[in-house]
Amino acid sequence: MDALVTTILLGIMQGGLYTLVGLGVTLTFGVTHILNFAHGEFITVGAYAFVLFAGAVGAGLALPLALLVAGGIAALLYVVGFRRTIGNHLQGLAFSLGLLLFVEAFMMRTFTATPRSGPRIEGTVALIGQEQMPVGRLIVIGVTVVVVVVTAFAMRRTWIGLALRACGDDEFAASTVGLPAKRVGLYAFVVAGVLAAVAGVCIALVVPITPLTGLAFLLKGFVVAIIGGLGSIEGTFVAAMMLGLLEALGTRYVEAGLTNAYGFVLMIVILLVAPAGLFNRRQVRAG
Amino acid sequence: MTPHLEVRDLAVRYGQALAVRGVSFAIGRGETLAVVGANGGGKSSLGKAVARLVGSTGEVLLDGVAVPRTAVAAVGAGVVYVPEGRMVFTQLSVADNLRAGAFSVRRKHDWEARRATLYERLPRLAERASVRGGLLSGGEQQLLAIGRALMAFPSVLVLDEPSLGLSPSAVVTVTDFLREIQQEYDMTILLLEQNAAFAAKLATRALVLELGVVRDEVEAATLAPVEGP
Amino acid sequence: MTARSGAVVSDPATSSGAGSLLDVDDVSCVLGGVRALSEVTMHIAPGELVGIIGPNGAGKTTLFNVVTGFVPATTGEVRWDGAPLRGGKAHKVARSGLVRTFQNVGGFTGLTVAENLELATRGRDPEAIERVEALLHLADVRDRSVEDCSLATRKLVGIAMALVRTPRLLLLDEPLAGLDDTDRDRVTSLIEQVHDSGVTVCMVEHDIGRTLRLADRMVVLDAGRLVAAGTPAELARDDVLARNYLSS
Amino acid sequence: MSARRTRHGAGVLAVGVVLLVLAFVVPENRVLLLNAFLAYGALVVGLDLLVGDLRMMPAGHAAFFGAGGYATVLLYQKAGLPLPVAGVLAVLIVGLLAALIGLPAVGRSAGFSFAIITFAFGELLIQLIANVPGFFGGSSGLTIDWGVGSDMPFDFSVYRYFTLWLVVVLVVVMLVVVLVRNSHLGLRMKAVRADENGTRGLGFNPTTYKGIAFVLASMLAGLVGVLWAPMNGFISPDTLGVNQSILLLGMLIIGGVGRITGALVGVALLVTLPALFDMDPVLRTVLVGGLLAVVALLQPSGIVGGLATLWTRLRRPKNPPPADGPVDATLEPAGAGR
Amino acid sequence: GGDCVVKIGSVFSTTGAAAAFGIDGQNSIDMAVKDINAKGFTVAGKQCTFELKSADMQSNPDNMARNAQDLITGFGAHYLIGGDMSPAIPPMVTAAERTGNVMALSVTTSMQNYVAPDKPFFKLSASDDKMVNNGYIPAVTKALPDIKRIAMLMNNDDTGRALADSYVPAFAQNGVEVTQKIFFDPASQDFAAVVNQIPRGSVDGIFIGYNGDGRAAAIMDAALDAGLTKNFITRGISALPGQQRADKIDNYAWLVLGADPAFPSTDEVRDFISRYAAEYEVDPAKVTWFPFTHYDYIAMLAQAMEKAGTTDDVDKVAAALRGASYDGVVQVSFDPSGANTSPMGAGFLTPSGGKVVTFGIS
Ligand SMILES: Nc1ncnc2c1ncn2[C@@H]1O[C@H](COP(=O)(O)OP(=O)(O)OP(=O)(O)O)[C@@H](O)[C@H]1O
Ligand SMILES: Nc1ncnc2c1ncn2[C@@H]1O[C@H](COP(=O)(O)OP(=O)(O)OP(=O)(O)O)[C@@H](O)[C@H]1O
Ligand SMILES: [Mg+2]
Ligand SMILES: [Mg+2]
Repeated sequence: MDALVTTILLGIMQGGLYTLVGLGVTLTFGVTHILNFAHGEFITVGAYAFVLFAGAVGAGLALPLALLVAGGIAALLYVVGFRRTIGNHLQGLAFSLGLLLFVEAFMMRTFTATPRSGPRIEGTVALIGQEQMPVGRLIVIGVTVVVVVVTAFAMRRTWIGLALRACGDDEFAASTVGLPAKRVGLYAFVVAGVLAAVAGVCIALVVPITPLTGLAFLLKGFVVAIIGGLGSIEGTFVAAMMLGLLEALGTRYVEAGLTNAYGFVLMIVILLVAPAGLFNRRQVRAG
Repeated sequence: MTPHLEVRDLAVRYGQALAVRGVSFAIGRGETLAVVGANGGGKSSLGKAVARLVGSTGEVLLDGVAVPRTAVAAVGAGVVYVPEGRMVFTQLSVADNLRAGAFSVRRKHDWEARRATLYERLPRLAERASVRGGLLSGGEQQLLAIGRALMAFPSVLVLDEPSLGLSPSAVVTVTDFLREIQQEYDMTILLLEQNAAFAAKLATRALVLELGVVRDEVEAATLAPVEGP
Repeated sequence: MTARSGAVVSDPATSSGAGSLLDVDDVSCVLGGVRALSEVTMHIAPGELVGIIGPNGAGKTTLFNVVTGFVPATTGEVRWDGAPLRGGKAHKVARSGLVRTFQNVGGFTGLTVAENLELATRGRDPEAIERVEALLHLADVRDRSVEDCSLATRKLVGIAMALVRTPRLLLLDEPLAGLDDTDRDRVTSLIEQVHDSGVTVCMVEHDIGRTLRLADRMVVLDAGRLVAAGTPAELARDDVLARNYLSS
Repeated sequence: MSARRTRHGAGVLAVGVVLLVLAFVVPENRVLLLNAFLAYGALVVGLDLLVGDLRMMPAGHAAFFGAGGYATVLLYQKAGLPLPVAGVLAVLIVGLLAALIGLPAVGRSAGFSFAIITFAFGELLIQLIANVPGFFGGSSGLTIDWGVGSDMPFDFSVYRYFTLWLVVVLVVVMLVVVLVRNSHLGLRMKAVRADENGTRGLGFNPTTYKGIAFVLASMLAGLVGVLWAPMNGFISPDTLGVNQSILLLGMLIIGGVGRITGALVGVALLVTLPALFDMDPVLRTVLVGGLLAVVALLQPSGIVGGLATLWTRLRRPKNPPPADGPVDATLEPAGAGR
Repeated sequence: GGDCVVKIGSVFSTTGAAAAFGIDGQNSIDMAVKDINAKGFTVAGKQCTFELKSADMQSNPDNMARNAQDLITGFGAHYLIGGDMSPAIPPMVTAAERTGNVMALSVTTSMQNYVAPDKPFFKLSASDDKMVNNGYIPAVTKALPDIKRIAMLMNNDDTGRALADSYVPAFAQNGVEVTQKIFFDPASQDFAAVVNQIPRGSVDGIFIGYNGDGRAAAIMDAALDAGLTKNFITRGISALPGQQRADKIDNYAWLVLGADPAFPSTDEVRDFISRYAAEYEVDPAKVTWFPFTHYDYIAMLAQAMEKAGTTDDVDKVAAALRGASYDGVVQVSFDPSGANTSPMGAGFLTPSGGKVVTFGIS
């Protein structure tokens, strides 16, 4: 199997991107029980902000600006909208669907469907044999690994992580211990927005982006969040890596025409075996 | 001297229905006041209103100062409600449930010390520290809910039917525990109970709430039924 | 078999045999690493009213969960009406006349009290509904959504839903918890009536006084083990048991 | 309950009569608009069985609509069956598909997973179609050459002829929904929505009821597809896509879940009105999106739900006096209910 | 206004993935209609104007069915033009056929299947077979003699497969071996894993079929990253991806329909681009080749009506279109069977600069 190492690295990179998106999905859903179809727009916004700012002020400054923009928009949307829909998941879903249509049409009108390429990091690194890997993609792998580890640590060990988990568990109980559930939802949205924007920036570094980029990744994010077992960070990570690798290996060695089918097949197979996802430890007892 | 907790003309309304209608009372520091009465009398509504968990009219004063209007701020001010029906965090471990109770506590040292004390007093919880709250038995959950509230260093503890689902031995454990801890932390307790015998064990005075109105105020001791054989 | 307390314990097997309605044979149940039940053996004969008591976390609810198919037994066997039961088919067990209530609040949110009862009877028995409504004084709230009812009312709804289904064996998980004295008396007399009408009843309760008065036979669970079983009088005669489990 | 059923059933039939009259009188250039309303109306009303009654949110409902269309076209065109036979078979095939994919999906998973699994199913169907171009027509879709030049009853155009059938389908769908909702089955579905373990304790298998609703709703969607594909003369994989499914959900939620009128108002608002006013598509998408978002925020029970609340409030004699005033003796104390 | 109004319906994707072409298509027809209406045209003695109604297909061929029906039955159009993606053609043609007396014109590849001497359907560019064999591939192989082995990347759909079937033998005839055909998922965004299938050193160049500029750019980036090749031959893609990567590539070839906005061959083309860009406020550098094709065909349609002496008998107008030619901004023509014979070109970007070579189709 030639190009195996490269293909695996490509799969890991893709898996890293899926993790970032899936984490955001899991996080917002876990805390607010909102199935946010507009989450992908944070990716798009982050990617476009990065590409546009990079053109204006250089890539170094564009990165924090892009994260700021996406995080800010996430906060705004939460405060104006999502906050009010907590407790009624139909309402939250509807609001997010509305946002999705609105933002997408708006982006399409403003930026057109013509793909844009962001700044690219030049150069390749030689791997074993003839294989080589672009530096940009290796950097993306590094960034996603760091971000995922930091997020996982924060969820486990920090005050805010506990707050996020507690509010997702029982909002009323949370308010009895003095936890401002609605504010905690804001943190969840901002964190998810920033994670998505990181993904957006990474995507823009390696492939051209369009206003539809976010939605495509969001759907994968949903898939990995579910395969992993909703609410589980390690589950999301494992599922995302499985999906990324499966797509890369399948595309390379099996059939390139089916890239996007692999994920859905994987999901259906896994859910048949483990209905609640790989790492779901959410249990309820009868009685 | 101003009472520690004072409630004036409190009313709670759900849509068309009034659950609490103009209730007033005062509790001194370190005292336990029981509110007893039949089911649906409005005890829980009263308790939630005091802890600012439902909207209400009238006044709730702590040391003469109005308790802030939001639940979060009320916890910060020291008024903590233990919900009826064991609303523990089902997906968090017992340890995290307790930790979560201390959200309003700034210093790590403080809450860690208190959690250690609680583990000592309630070894049952210590044994189960890493188990998820939702998997505990009913009575264990009740203990956890009380423990969690204590983590917030309350000065007023609003206990909503703590005896619910407790076995006789657990009732003894809980009453003893609450008595000690009340002394130790100098807490004021508002006890909402329909189990009069239990109320009699903890409280000195009791209000009888019926259809949202205070019908009577009695010595708690008179609530206790004559001990059976 | 002897109980750890060394108490006088009637042999659980005495009431077993061909006529037994429910047999729990040497059942253990490990849940999330916790041994919630260990080697429990008990039998319920038709027409009995069995009271199960024991401290919190003793495994009482778990026993119900195993018997009704919500949780599979780790080892041991449960036989319902002579036929072995396996876990996972809770709805089938329920349909065969083994009816239970839940320890937590009853009734389905979004449905009115009347709709809940209609649901429980599968729409077949309006008279039963009227009868139970009258007995539990639920008629006034029949058109109220259960989530707007107080906790006690919801508990009553849960019990009413079990009763209207004409069970063969009725398992009640803490039917009195959360009720005031008036309601406790009402529910107690209702249970008595149901029992008198020929239904076998098994109830978990912490209200020891009322349980002792109601039950033909008592079972004491502690830490997952069956520590004693016998008539209320037998249990009360044993000082250790009485002190540990019966005094309030 | 049965009185309500009769009342609602009569309402549905009345609507059917009005639509039938419309089918004869709308001007030729509005026939397609009416057809779109009828078809989407039937889709959304059927979808409400899942969303309104069970709070299950399929993000792939359009897949069954498309599957119905594809099956019809294939059976008619490739197998040479007469259209009515092809249609009936198609609905059965859709039911089978729904049972195959749906039962594992509804049985065990939470709402979120259900949404995504159904969505994945739709995407897989699209992949299947795209990768077997010889049989399914690939991404270019299939054309159906039925109706060109043949004589229609009442001198109708092909499109107007289909209007009649679509009216029938919509009425059938509405009747099914009314019957289910006002039956004991409907009650059980509501109970499942509230507490699955609880229904198990009552002897009902929640999976069964979710499965029934899912298969039923999917078959209703398939039924619409049976007519839609020949009416259009064409069907392509995009009929099955997630965008279409999202749009269906959007219409339902804007209009208001749990009510037939809600579903129809949603369709009128999102499908009929923009076409009637010939709105710029981008503007329309922006408006639809914005409207959906705003309605979701301000009126979570949808437009019709909001109107209904308003109506009951208006019919009530008076607003209650403020609680801080003297307690009004006429006001019912909360506990008096029992 | 005149005493006769000819209704034209246009269906393009002004939103969605195909919007880059769709917007140009719609704008250029709008411009053509305005320009023609300013003077009017005479049919059977009557002064005629066009009335245009445009619909947005939103890059979803499923909308075409509704759009086309709406334009025909609702608006009353006898002429339908547009369909910027191959799958949109079947529903467009079906709607036209059902109603009868409706002419359909589209530039799209699959329109080829409906062109016949007795049908009012016209493809607005030459058939791929002809232009491949007679023009483009010979021109490319001649201009890039060092490219002997190529890998072909195509969408995994009917059009992609059909195109591969006509391009592979054409390359072979001109001495170029297609070592690998890869059909990829049309929804792919990242092509690194796809190009990984091509062993390094096995090819001199990559052929990219009809994927839109963005897709082509992504494929080129991936191939460059993998160090596969610096030579790219494209079809259905503009000069832009090549221009944007000019410093990283060696050779880039693209197919030119009508004229190329980046390398205008005549003053007419230059004027047209600046007028078009100003009128519709678009960046002249981003104009596609759609405007040339579509603008001229509207005028040609008017010319055919004048010749046929009717505006609403589309069979007669179709007869007049067959064998007709028109000299507008560019040259357009049909042969007597209705097949398109407009001249086309091949564009080349080489280290020494860019050029367009035109060739006729016959
Ligand atoms: N959220 C609510 N909406 C409408 N009515 C409510 C709500 N909560 C409580 N009520 C009603 O208010 C009245 C008082 O309820 P509350 O729960 O305060 O009583 P309680 O004394 O605590 O009863 P219990 O002993 O059963 O817990 C009851 O009639 C109940 O139905
Ligand atoms: N699903 C589960 N997973 C893990 N542990 C469980 C589970 N269900 C029950 N347990 C544990 O098993 C023990 C017995 O629980 P059970 O609910 O049967 O007690 P109980 O006798 O009903 O107590 P109570 O009177 O407090 O309701 C408890 O320690 C509980 O934590
Ligand atoms: Mg209460
Ligand atoms: Mg229990």
